[in-house]
Amino acid sequence: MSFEPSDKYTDSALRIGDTDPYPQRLVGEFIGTVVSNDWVNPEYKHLILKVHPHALKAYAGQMFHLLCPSPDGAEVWMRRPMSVYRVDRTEGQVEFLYKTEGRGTRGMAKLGPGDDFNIAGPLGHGFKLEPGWKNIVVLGRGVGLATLAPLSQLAAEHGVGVTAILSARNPDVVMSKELFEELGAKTITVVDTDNSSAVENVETILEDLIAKGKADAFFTCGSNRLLKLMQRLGEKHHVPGQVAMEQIMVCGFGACYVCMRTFKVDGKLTLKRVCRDGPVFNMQEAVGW
Amino acid sequence: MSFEPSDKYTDSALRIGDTDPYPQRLVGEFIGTVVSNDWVNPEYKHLILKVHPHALKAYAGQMFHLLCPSPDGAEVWMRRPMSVYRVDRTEGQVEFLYKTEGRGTRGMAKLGPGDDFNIAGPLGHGFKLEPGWKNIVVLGRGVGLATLAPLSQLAAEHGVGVTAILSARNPDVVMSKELFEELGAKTITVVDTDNSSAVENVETILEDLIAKGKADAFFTCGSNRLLKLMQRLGEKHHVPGQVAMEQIMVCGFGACYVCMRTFKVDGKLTLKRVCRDGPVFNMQEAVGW
Amino acid sequence: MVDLSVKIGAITLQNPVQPASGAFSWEYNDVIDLNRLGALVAKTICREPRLGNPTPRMAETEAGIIQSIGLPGKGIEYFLDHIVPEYAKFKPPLVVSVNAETIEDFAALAEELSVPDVDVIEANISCPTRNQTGGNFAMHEDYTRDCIRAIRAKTTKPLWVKLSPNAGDIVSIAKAAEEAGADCLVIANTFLSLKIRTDNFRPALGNKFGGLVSPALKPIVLRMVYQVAKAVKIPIIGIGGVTKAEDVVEYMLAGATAVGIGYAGFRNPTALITIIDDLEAWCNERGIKKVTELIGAVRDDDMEMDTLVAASAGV
Amino acid sequence: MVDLSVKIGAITLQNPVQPASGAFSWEYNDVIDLNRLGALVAKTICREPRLGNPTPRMAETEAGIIQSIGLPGKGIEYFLDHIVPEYAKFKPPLVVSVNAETIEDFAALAEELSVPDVDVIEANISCPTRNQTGGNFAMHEDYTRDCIRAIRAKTTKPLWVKLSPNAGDIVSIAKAAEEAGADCLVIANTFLSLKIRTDNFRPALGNKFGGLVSPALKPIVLRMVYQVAKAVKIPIIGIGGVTKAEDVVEYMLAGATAVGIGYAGFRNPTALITIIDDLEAWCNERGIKKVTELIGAVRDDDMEMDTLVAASAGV
Ligand SMILES: Cc1cc2nc3c(=O)[nH]c(=O)nc-3n(C[C@H](O)[C@H](O)[C@H](O)COP(=O)(O)OP(=O)(O)OC[C@H]3O[C@@H](n4cnc5c(N)ncnc54)[C@H](O)[C@@H]3O)c2cc1C
Ligand SMILES: Cc1cc2nc3c(=O)[nH]c(=O)nc-3n(C[C@H](O)[C@H](O)[C@H](O)COP(=O)(O)OP(=O)(O)OC[C@H]3O[C@@H](n4cnc5c(N)ncnc54)[C@H](O)[C@@H]3O)c2cc1C
Ligand SMILES: Cc1cc2nc3c(=O)[nH]c(=O)nc-3n(C[C@H](O)[C@H](O)[C@H](O)COP(=O)(O)O)c2cc1C
Ligand SMILES: Cc1cc2nc3c(=O)[nH]c(=O)nc-3n(C[C@H](O)[C@H](O)[C@H](O)COP(=O)(O)O)c2cc1C
Ligand code: FES
Ligand code: FES
Repeated sequence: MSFEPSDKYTDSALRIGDTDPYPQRLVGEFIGTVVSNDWVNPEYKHLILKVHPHALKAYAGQMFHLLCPSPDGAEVWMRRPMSVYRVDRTEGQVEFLYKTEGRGTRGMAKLGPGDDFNIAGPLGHGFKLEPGWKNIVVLGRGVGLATLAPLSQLAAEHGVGVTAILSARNPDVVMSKELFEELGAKTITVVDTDNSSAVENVETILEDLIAKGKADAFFTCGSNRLLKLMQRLGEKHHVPGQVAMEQIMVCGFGACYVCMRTFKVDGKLTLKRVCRDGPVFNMQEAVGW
Repeated sequence: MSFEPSDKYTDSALRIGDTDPYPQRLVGEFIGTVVSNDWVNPEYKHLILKVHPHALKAYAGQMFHLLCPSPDGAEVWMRRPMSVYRVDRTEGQVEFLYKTEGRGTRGMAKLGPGDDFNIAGPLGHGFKLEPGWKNIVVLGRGVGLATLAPLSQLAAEHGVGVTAILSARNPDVVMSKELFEELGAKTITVVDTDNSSAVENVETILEDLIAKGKADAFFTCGSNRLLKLMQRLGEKHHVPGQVAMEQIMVCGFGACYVCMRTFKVDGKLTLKRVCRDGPVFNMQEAVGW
Repeated sequence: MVDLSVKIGAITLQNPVQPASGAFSWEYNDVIDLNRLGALVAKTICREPRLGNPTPRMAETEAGIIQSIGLPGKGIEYFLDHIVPEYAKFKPPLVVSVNAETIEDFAALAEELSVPDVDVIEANISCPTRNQTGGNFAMHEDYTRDCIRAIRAKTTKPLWVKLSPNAGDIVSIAKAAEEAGADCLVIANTFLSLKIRTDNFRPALGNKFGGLVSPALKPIVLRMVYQVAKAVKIPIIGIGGVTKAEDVVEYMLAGATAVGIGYAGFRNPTALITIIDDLEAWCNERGIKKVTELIGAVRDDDMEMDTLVAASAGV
Repeated sequence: MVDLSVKIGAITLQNPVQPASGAFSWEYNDVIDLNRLGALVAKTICREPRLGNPTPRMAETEAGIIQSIGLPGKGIEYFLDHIVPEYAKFKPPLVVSVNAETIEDFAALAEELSVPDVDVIEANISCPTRNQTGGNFAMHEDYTRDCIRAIRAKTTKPLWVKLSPNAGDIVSIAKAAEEAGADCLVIANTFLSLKIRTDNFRPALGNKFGGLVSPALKPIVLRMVYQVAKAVKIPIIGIGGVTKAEDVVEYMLAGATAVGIGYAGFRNPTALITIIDDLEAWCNERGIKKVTELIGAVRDDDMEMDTLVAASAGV
C-alpha cells in the first residue's frame, strides 16, 4: 500500500481562536469563516468574513491577498488582491465588495456561510487623513468604490466630513451609498443614463465643493478619467489628493516586483510597487493608465 | 479586459436525456447524477448514480473509469477504475461499492445527492457464464466483493445457482451478503476473528461444494491467497474459473499499455492489459501477485 | 461554415486535431467516431516484439502523471498484418510512429512501413524512456540530422519528426531535421522526470525515470513551437497540454499547423471531439472563415518595450 | 528531537528550508519569523539600477504562473548600503544572488559583494528572462566553466551556482561548475515559456517569454537533481515545486542537501514555517534523528528490472 503524503498545501494560517506563535507579526495569513456572501447587484457580491483579531488592524485603502477557491475543479494558482471594504471590530469581521470577473472572483462567489477562506494581510499603505483636513471629497466608480468605502469609516472616526460622489452606469448599480450615508457622509450619485456622470458635470460638482470649502483633500479610485480630472482640479486649486491603484500581483509583500506602476516623482518617471509602496499613492504622482 | 477562455476541461459526455450523436458507440463518457453515496461500514461507501441509458449495458466484471472530484482543492489528474457493483435497469442506475483509499476515492466520498459525476464505460470483458454451468462458487474478500457482487445478478438472470463465500476481517465488515441473498444465492461468511477465513477452512468448504456438485465454476477477486487456493483446487478437480484482476490504469481503452499483468498462456509467461484483455481472466492463466 | 482543414505538406487533415502517439489506438472507435479526427496516429512501433518497461508504468504527480511504458508492442510483422488493417477502416490519414535503436534500423523500419495504407511516417526520435539521459537522437543536432537523412533516403512517404523537450537547443535540432528532409516537426515528446515515494524511498515507476505529462507544461512547449516556427519553413504539430479548443488556437497562433493530444483524451475519452466542435464554434464566433488564418498569427511585432510606458497601461 | 541542520560546505543551515531568490525579501519578516529559516536569499542583484521588464510581468497558466521580472533593482551601491543591513538583522546566513552580462562583470560584482555581512554568493547564471534563448551562461558547459572560474578567482566566499532547467545536458554543466570551483549547485531556475492570449492574439507577458513556475514541474527538477547528485561531489539545493514537507524529503532522497522555495511562499506566505515544522514532525514520526540521513537515500539499487516479474507484483 502506498503511503499518501499530506496532499493539501500546508499552511500555518491563523484561525479564529488560535494563539499566534509569532505575535509581533504585522501581517497574517488567516483562515476566516464566511458569515455571508450575497449579491448586491448582478455583478457584485459582498463577503463578510469572521477572522482572527489580528486581521482587524486593517484600515481604509489596505488590502488582503485572497486564496480564492476553484470555480471549476481546476485550481486557482495565485492569490487575488482585494481592498478591505469594511472592518467590523465589534463583530470581528472584515468585509469585501467584489466584482465577479475571472476565475478567482468566480471561485470566491461560490463561498457560502461557514466556509473557510484564506486571506493574507492587511497589506500595503492605505489612505491617510492629515490633521487639519475637515472635509474631504471621495470620487469613485465601479469597483473603485469598494476601495473608497472604508474612507467613510476612517473619516467618521476622525470627525472629518465626507462628500462622496458615486459614479455608475445606472442608478441600480450604484454601490456603497448606504455605507457612506450611514456614517454621515453626503453622497452625490452621477450616472451614465442621464449623462450626469460626464466629466464636465463632475467637474462642476467638484468646483462647487471646492468653492464651498468642502474639499480639503481628494480621494479617488477606479477610473482613469476621474483621476485625471481630480489631478487637474487638485493642481489648479492646490487640493492634495490620494489615489488607490491596481495592478496584477504575485507576492503582495514587496518582494517580487510584479505589481509595478509608473509614477512621476520630482518630475522623473519611475516605477513603484502597488502592493507595498501603495496601493494608495499621492494623487499628483500617479501617471494613470 | 482579458478574454477568459472556457476554463473547464471540455467534455462531450452524455447526460441523462441527451440524444447520442454517435449512437453506435460501445463505450460512453457519461455525466450521471448522484442519487446517494452512503457509508456501508467505516471504510466503504456505496454510490448510486443515475445515468444515461447507454451506461446500463454494463454487466458483471466490467468496469467504469471514474473522474473523481477533488478531495482537497487540488485536482485529481487521472481517472480511477471501478467495477460496476450493480446495474439497476428499471431505475436507470449504476452503482459502485468502494473503499476510500487515496485522493481519488476520498474525493468520490465527498459526492452528495444531486452532484454530477463523470464516468466512462462500460469497459473491458466481464464475467461470462458458460452454458451448462448450473452452480457456481464465488469467493471474495474485501473490495473484491464489489467486483463479484453483480455475478449474483448475472447468475440469477441465467438461472444459475450461486454459493458465495464472503471473507472479511470481522463480521461487521462483511459486504454484499444481502445483495447475494436477495438474488437467491447461498452465502457463507468466513472471518479472521474466529479463524474461519483461514485458507485451510476455505479449502474444506470448497472441497465440500465440489463434492456436492455445487461448483461448476469458480469466481474470485481481491485476494491472492484465495486465488491460489482456487487455482489449486480448480486444477485438481477440473473446475474452470475466472478471476478479476486489478492494476493501475491510464486510458482504460487498451491503448496505453499501463495496466499490464503477467499471465501464463500455454506455459509461457506474457503480459496482458487488465483494462481490455480483462479485467476478468481465465483463472488458471493468472500468475497472481 | 468554417474551413477547419489544414495541409501538412501533401497531406490534408480535415481539422487540426489529432491524437498523440501512444495515447491512442483504433480501439477508441468504441467511444468516439474516429472519422472525425484530423489524423489517426498509431502507437510507436519497434521491429521486435517488446514487453516494455517494468510496472508500475504510471504515477500521479502534483499536477499530471509520469509514465514510462517502454514501447511495448507485438513487432512490425504483427503491426503490418493486424493493426494497419484496423486503422485502414477509417478515413483520416494514418500516421505510423516508429522507433529503433540504430539509425540503420530506423531507416529500414521506415522503409518496411511504407505500405499503401500508411500515409505518414513519424520518426519518434525522442522517447524519453528508452534510455536514461533524456531521449534518443533528438537530444543532439547531428544525430537528428543523420537519422532523418537516413530515413529520408529510404521512404517517399511524408516524414514527420517528433522532437524532445529535453533538448537544450530545440531550434538547432529542428533546423537539422528540416535540412535532412523532414516534412513536419512534431513538438514535443514528454519531459524526463522522476518521482520518489516518501513512504518507501523508492522510485514510483518501475523504470525509475518517466515522461511527465501535464497541461501545466503547455507554456514550455508553446515557447518551443514559437521559437521553431520562426526558424523553419516546414509545418509544425504542437503536442503538450492541449485540453480545450483555445489551446489549439494558442498553438496555431504560435506557429503550429495542427496539434496532437494525449492527456486530455485520457481524462475525457470524448475530448478530441469536443475540442473539434469547440474550435469550429470559436472560429464561427469570431468570423474566422479558415482555421489556417490562425497559423503564426500571434501579434508580437508591436509590443511595448518601454517598461515605464507599459506600466502606465491598464491592468 | 530531530537534528534538522545541514552543512553546505563551510556554511551550516539550521534546517534545509530556504526561500528562492526573487521570491523573497526581508519584508517577509512582517509575516514570518525569518530567524527560523535555513538561510535568507536576496533577490538577484545587478550592478546598475534596472527598471526590469515591461508589465504585465505575471500571467496565470493552466497550472502555475509564468513570470518575467527582468531583474529590477536599485543597483549594487544601494544594495550594499541599504539592503544588506536589513538582512543583517537576522541570524540565518545571507545568500546574495548576483547576475551580470559579462563574465568580467560577474566576477567583479561578486568581489564587491564579498563584504562581511554576506555569507554566500549565489551566481544566477540562469535567469531565463534576460535573453530569449533560455538563459545565460548555464545553457552552455564552457560558458559556465569560464564564468564560475572567473568568479572563484575573485572571492573566497562560498560560491553557489544556480543552473538552468532549460539546458539539455545539465549533468555536464553541473560538472563544469564543480570543476570551476563551485561550492554548491542550485537546481534550478525557471522554465522558459510563452503564453499567448486567445482574445487579442498577444503574448500575455510584456516581455513575451517568461519563466514557468509550478508545483507540476517538480518531477522534472527532481530528475535533474538526482542525475547531478550521482555525478558531482558538492552539495545540491533543489528548487522547483516544493510546497510541503514531503517534497523536501523527496529532494533530499534524490540527493539534495537543502531546498529553496518560491511559489509555495506566494501561495501561503507562512508556508516555509509550516514546511519546517512538518519536516521535523515527519522525521520524528519515522524515528529519523538527523535529517541528513535522508540525503541521497533513495532506494534505487535493488529495483526489479524484469517486466514479467514486476507485473506479477501487487498494485
Ligand atoms: C490593491 C487592489 C485592490 C483591489 N480591490 C478590489 C476590490 O475591492 N473589489 C474588486 O472587485 N476588485 C478589486 N481589485 C481587483 C481584483 O484584484 C481583480 O478583479 C481580481 O484579481 C480579478 O481576479 P479574477 O481571477 O476574477 O480575474 P482574472 O481572470 O485574473 O482577470 C480578469 C480581469 O481582471 C484584471 N485583473 C486581474 N488581476 C487584477 C489585479 N490584481 N488588479 C486589477 N485588475 C486585475 C485582469 O487584467 C482582467 O482584465 C483590487 C486590485 C488591487 C490591486
Ligand atoms: C478493474 C478494477 C476494478 C476495481 N474495482 C473496484 C471497486 O469496485 N471498488 C473499489 O473500492 N476499488 C476498486 N478498484 C480499485 C480502485 O481502482 C482503487 O482503489 C483506486 O484507483 C484507488 O484510487 P485512490 O485515488 O483512492 O488511491 P491512490 O492514492 O491512487 O492509491 C491508493 C492505493 O490503491 C492502489 N491503487 C491505485 N490505483 C489502483 C488500481 N487501478 N487498481 C488497484 N489498486 C490501485 C495504490 O497502489 C495504492 O495502494 C478496482 C480496480 C480495478 C483495476
Ligand atoms: C501513456 C503514454 C504513452 C506514450 N507513448 C508514446 C509513444 O509511444 N510514442 C510517442 O511518440 N509518444 C508517446 N507519448 C507521448 C505523447 O505522444 C505526447 O507527446 C505527450 O503525452 C504530450 O501530450 P499531452 O500533453 O497532450 O499528453 C506517450 C504519452 C503517454 C502519456
Ligand atoms: C516572481 C519571481 C521572481 C524570480 N526572480 C528570481 C531571481 O531574481 N533570481 C533567481 O535566481 N531566481 C528567480 N526566480 C526563480 C526562483 O528563485 C525559483 O528558482 C523558481 O521560482 C522555482 O521555484 P518554486 O517552484 O519553488 O517557485 C524567480 C521566480 C519568481 C516566481
Ligand atoms: S506583488 Fe510582489 S512586489 Fe507587489
Ligand atoms: S489502461 Fe491503458 S491499456 Fe489498460
